[in-house]
Amino acid sequence: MDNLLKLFESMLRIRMVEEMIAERYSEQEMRCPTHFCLGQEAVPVGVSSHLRHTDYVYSGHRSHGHYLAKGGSLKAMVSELYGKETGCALGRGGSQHLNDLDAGFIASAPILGGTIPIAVGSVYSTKSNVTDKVSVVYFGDGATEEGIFHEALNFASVKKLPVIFVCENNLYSVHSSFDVRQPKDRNIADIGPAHKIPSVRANGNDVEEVMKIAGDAINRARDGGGPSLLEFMTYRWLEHCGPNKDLDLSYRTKEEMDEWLSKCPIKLFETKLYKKNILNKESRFRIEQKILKEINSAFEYAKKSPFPDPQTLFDYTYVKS
Amino acid sequence: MDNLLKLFESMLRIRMVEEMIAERYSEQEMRCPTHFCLGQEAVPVGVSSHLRHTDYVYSGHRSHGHYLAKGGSLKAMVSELYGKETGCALGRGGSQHLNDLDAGFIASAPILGGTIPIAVGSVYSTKSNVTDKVSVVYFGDGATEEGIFHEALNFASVKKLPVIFVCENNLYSVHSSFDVRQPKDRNIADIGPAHKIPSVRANGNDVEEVMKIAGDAINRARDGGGPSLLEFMTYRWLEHCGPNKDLDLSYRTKEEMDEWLSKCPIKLFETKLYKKNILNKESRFRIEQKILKEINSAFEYAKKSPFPDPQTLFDYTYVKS
Amino acid sequence: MRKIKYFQAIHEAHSQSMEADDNVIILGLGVPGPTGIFGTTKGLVDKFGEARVLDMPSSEQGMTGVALGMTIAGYRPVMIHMRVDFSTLAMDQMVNQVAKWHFMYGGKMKAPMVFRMIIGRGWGQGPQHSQSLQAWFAHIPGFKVLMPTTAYDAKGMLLSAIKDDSPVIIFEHRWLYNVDGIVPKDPYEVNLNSARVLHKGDDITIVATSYMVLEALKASEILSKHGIKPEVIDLRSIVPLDIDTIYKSVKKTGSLVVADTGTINFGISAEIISRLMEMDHSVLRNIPKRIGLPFCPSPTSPSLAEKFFPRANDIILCVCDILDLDKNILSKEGDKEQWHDVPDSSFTGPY
Amino acid sequence: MRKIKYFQAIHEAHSQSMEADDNVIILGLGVPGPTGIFGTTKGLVDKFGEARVLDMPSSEQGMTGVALGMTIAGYRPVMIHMRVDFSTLAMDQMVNQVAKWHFMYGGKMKAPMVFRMIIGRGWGQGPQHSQSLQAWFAHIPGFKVLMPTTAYDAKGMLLSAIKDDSPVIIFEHRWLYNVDGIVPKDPYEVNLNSARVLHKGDDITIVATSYMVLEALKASEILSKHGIKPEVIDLRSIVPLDIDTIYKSVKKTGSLVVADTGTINFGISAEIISRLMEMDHSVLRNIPKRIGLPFCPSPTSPSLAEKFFPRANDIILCVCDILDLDKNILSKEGDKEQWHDVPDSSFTGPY
Ligand SMILES: Cc1ncc(C[n+]2csc(CCOP(=O)(O)OP(=O)(O)O)c2C)c(N)n1
Ligand SMILES: Cc1ncc(C[n+]2csc(CCOP(=O)(O)OP(=O)(O)O)c2C)c(N)n1
Ligand SMILES: [Mg+2]
Ligand SMILES: [Mg+2]
Repeated sequence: MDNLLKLFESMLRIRMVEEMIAERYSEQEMRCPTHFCLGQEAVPVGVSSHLRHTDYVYSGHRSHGHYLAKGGSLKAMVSELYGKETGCALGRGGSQHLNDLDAGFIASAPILGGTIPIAVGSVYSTKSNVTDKVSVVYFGDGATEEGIFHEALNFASVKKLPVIFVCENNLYSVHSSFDVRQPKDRNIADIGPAHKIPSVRANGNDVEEVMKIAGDAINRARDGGGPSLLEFMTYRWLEHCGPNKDLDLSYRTKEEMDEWLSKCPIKLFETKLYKKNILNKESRFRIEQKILKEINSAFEYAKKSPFPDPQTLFDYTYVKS
Repeated sequence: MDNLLKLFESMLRIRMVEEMIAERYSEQEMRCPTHFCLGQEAVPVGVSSHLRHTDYVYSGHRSHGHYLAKGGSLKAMVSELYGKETGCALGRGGSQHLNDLDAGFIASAPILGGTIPIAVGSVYSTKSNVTDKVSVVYFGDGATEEGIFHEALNFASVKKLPVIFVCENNLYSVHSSFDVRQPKDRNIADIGPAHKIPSVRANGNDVEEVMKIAGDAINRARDGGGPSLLEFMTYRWLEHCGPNKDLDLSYRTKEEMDEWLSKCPIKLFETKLYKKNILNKESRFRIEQKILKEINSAFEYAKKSPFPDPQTLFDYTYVKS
Repeated sequence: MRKIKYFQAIHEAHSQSMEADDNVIILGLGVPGPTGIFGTTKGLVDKFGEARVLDMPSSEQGMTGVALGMTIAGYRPVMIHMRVDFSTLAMDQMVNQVAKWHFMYGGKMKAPMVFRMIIGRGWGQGPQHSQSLQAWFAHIPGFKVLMPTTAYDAKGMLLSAIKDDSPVIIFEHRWLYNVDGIVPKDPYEVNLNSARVLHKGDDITIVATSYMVLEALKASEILSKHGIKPEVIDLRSIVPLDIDTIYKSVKKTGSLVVADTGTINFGISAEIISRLMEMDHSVLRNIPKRIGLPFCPSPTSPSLAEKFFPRANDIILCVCDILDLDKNILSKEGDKEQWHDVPDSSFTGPY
Repeated sequence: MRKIKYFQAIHEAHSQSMEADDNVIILGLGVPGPTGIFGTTKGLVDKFGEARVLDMPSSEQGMTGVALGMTIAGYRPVMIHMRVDFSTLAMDQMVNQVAKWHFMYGGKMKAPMVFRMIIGRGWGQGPQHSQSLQAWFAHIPGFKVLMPTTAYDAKGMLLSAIKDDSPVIIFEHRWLYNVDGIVPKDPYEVNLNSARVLHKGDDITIVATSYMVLEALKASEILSKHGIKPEVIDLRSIVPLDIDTIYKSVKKTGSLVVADTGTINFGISAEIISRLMEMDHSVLRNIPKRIGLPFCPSPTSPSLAEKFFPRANDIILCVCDILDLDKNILSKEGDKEQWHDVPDSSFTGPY
């Protein structure tokens, strides 16, 4: 399949998975806090297009897209949301604790900034011939306010580790706008150079732009060029946590929302693909049907999977020797 | 007295106090970890030349010079080192916990970076007409590796608070050289712009240069221009903690030490003053004698002061209501 | 006798303390925002302005230091962590600076600060979002540590805490926010050093904290129906600890269950039992029992969480064990509900 | 029977573990430096290189995360904090990530890490540099917490800890570094779950941790001269806690003193007493006593520190109280020394 088509399919798949979760969330059977990434699909897809199974990916609370784009198992993710034994974290973690080692998706965790240094350490090597494995860590604009982010950048730079720091700047941290938290006119990308790390700010809703910029950074990392910091501007469509719209909270305006809705990363790319004759209504429909089938079967699988046996509560507190 | 002469006297006083502490330290009666600032006298003196009693100063573990330059009581400091009731922290804190509210020296504390955000918060105001009080916080190059430093810069910038962040970069953190801790070619001053904070790197052994640069920053802060980050290059002559030389540890070279000894901030300035006929051997001698007298009387006072009564151990755990 | 909800009581305390003293300020991520920390700070920004009802960056460590700095400028900051777990990022500032601030400068500095920390349970909050670390703060000299259960105490203790010149940590349980209680409209203070006997009884003493008090009351109701009369004590404050009230009760009943929201091991119940022993090693006529979180991280799946978080039945079970009673007393009500991870059916998650 | 010092025993464990397994690495500020963490890591960098004996920035939080990340690359990092107080900056990573790492991904991840934390006392270390926070780590499910007292255990426990697939925290007391002990040259492991009876006796049980074990032995010697036979138990590991060994002893003696290096309130001694009560509420025939740091920050002045840090005499005093003995037993030796803030006269401060 055409590479661009793959990008499209990957974005659409994330979109459709999120929509299905949102639809079923109100059934109150996925009983864990869930942060949706609708509107932000282009970043992980663009980045992942350069990643191998053996590369590492890390994320925070809003991690579904990062996990799926890296090839994390959909069944295991949906099962995890349902708190089932077949979940990727055996039901222990929920939406905010995804993990698929086969896919190289190592860990997501909700404490802000928490996985950033972990991503850095995981590509440390005591051998002089550094592996060409790269490590990608996604985080939001809010997470960059945590000191640990700066500590991680500093060490990655000292050791020139192959880490790509990917900030999805969606302008908000929960309901707090950027300017009450950070200097109004600062780019998060500006923080890179302070640590001698090459940085770029770019449009996070244009999957091709993301792909290009991420590709440069990833290739440089593989070549021993060290870390990069990428800031992608994007926008969250739904409420901070949960499946609903939230314009009624009026911490952001309808105009702003409409503007960003019109910059839908999938629609933008779709239009391009139509124009280039890479996609048409019919092939799009086929892709959609294929994805839908996969999603339905994942949900079915998750719903009929058993809950963890309460007797296993203490398992994994300590490693059994 | 001539302003330049005052600077000289202030530097010489710090030097002589430190030398006396170093001399008497081996008597084992000042029983607390003590970090000497010999070789680094120009920074606090240059900065303090612009400060009023009502301005605030904060510091870390190596704080004698900062305290004395701001006008902190010598008697209270020496008594504190001796663990006496008459100490500035009533013997509770020791060398690393200086405080003289009358002089506007608010607090030093040894946890790296710990006082940086405190300095920031102390000039926050809920009134629209911001006070023209400024807050200065001193810290070393090592402390800038703590995330809290970056968090404090960010908030100070968001609120445009009148804080001067003063980094004394002496190239080492204990025995670890800069390049194992931070990107080799980074200036700490580079971190300012990432937070939209004006920054300068300068020679920390030239008291006039320090004075000029600090003056600009302090005046801007008073005028509502917000925070500044100043990085002053300097060098510690003695061991990290304690009164001895430490070339035997060979984490730094004799060449490096000699080079910096030749850049002695006091000698450099003294030579200038001689040339300008502001100082001569005789007036220098008089200044020295005056200082020595003050120091001797401070030590006498401290030594004959009583220890805190053990019965008061629990005092100040909670504020008595 | 006006009844309002726990979260409203907190809101009222905030509002009244800010009216009474211009130096009181509140800060925390989302404090001035549209949901206002579960309603407890909602709208305050309109009344008191953005300078006193402050949003902040997600910089828990740095902002704790900033708040401590504000006390130097004369302010009395109330800092809010939406989950106590987030305070682990601020532990250096809290423990090394705030707690010791008065002591380490020989009484010359003061840190009149309040930290509101929200604890919770259930609905998949999971390992990083459902800890209950009161034992940590209680272990550090310098802090007062409160756990108000009733709306009355939520208001009165917050008002007392804000007036206190020492740093005070208040733990609020998410499942208490919607519970009603009688709350006087005028400002009032609550003594920060007294446990409260909520229910008199001679057979066994149940000491509980925060939300576990409600479970203890449920257990007590069921036990009462079967002729067992527990004495239920709402601990209210962990530091200082009102051991005398507990001792008096245990002296009478000879039996003790302590039910806390935190991890049992090395938790606050151990301190209570030890203090009793130090006062009188023979005060217990039966073995004591501790109820709290078992020794594993908090699981997300409801099937595991149900076993992880203790409820009234667990208290009843302990009482039966201690007093050697027939376990048929156990309430069957709980079993009728499909999910055990919500306080009541109005709760639709996740926060 | 070779005798070496405690710090040398640690050094040997480091060296042998790194020889045996290429994936073992050490990191911490100054680890490869000229003084090498009180000699415990000195020279290792020459043998194993800078990539395995790592200096680091003063970024305790971030570097803990980095070290956790290293486990993903297959390494087994040993992280060193020159003072436990510095770990408060890393509390989020330690508690929210490291401790829960295995659990929160359903067993798919492991965190085979060791944290060496140095505790101490005296010589004006003061409020921010003399805490002893074992109770905190013991309260968090996921950690093993060790406090080796002897050189033998210092080596064996470090070797065991490095081989363990769960995160292990080791507290080392500064005043133990120069104490000699019999230490086999070959590598060996120590069971991480057993308290050790160091001195048999029938009259009272003294359970102690780390440096307080030495004080307990001193006390025991003096008491023995007066016909009192204490049983001295070196706790060695806080989590897991070997309560059976303690119970057996207390069952015999009926009396208990627990002497810990940490703050008494809400500390580890409370857990020990509570567990005994839960096993057998009448095992104590006298009130138990807890020895540790009183409830205030650590003062710097020697006059206050002398009262703050407990010594053998405080243990003797407690034993006299419990057993209703004449306090003339008290050792007068201590009083001959001018300063009480050093382990012995060779110590010339400050660290
Ligand atoms: C240390 C910490 N503090 C606070 C929170 C609560 N919290 C969860 S998500 C979030 C918003 C983060 O914003 P951002 O990083 O921009 O990510 P976004 O939600 O916008 O994707 C906050 C504050 C947390 N999880 N961890
Ligand atoms: C959080 C923390 N980590 C480690 C230490 C130990 N420590 C004390 S001073 C020091 C060196 C700091 O170097 P720098 O900031 O450059 O100051 P300098 O000593 O060079 O003046 C270190 C690491 C500490 N005090 N606090
Ligand atoms: Mg965001
Ligand atoms: Mg330095």
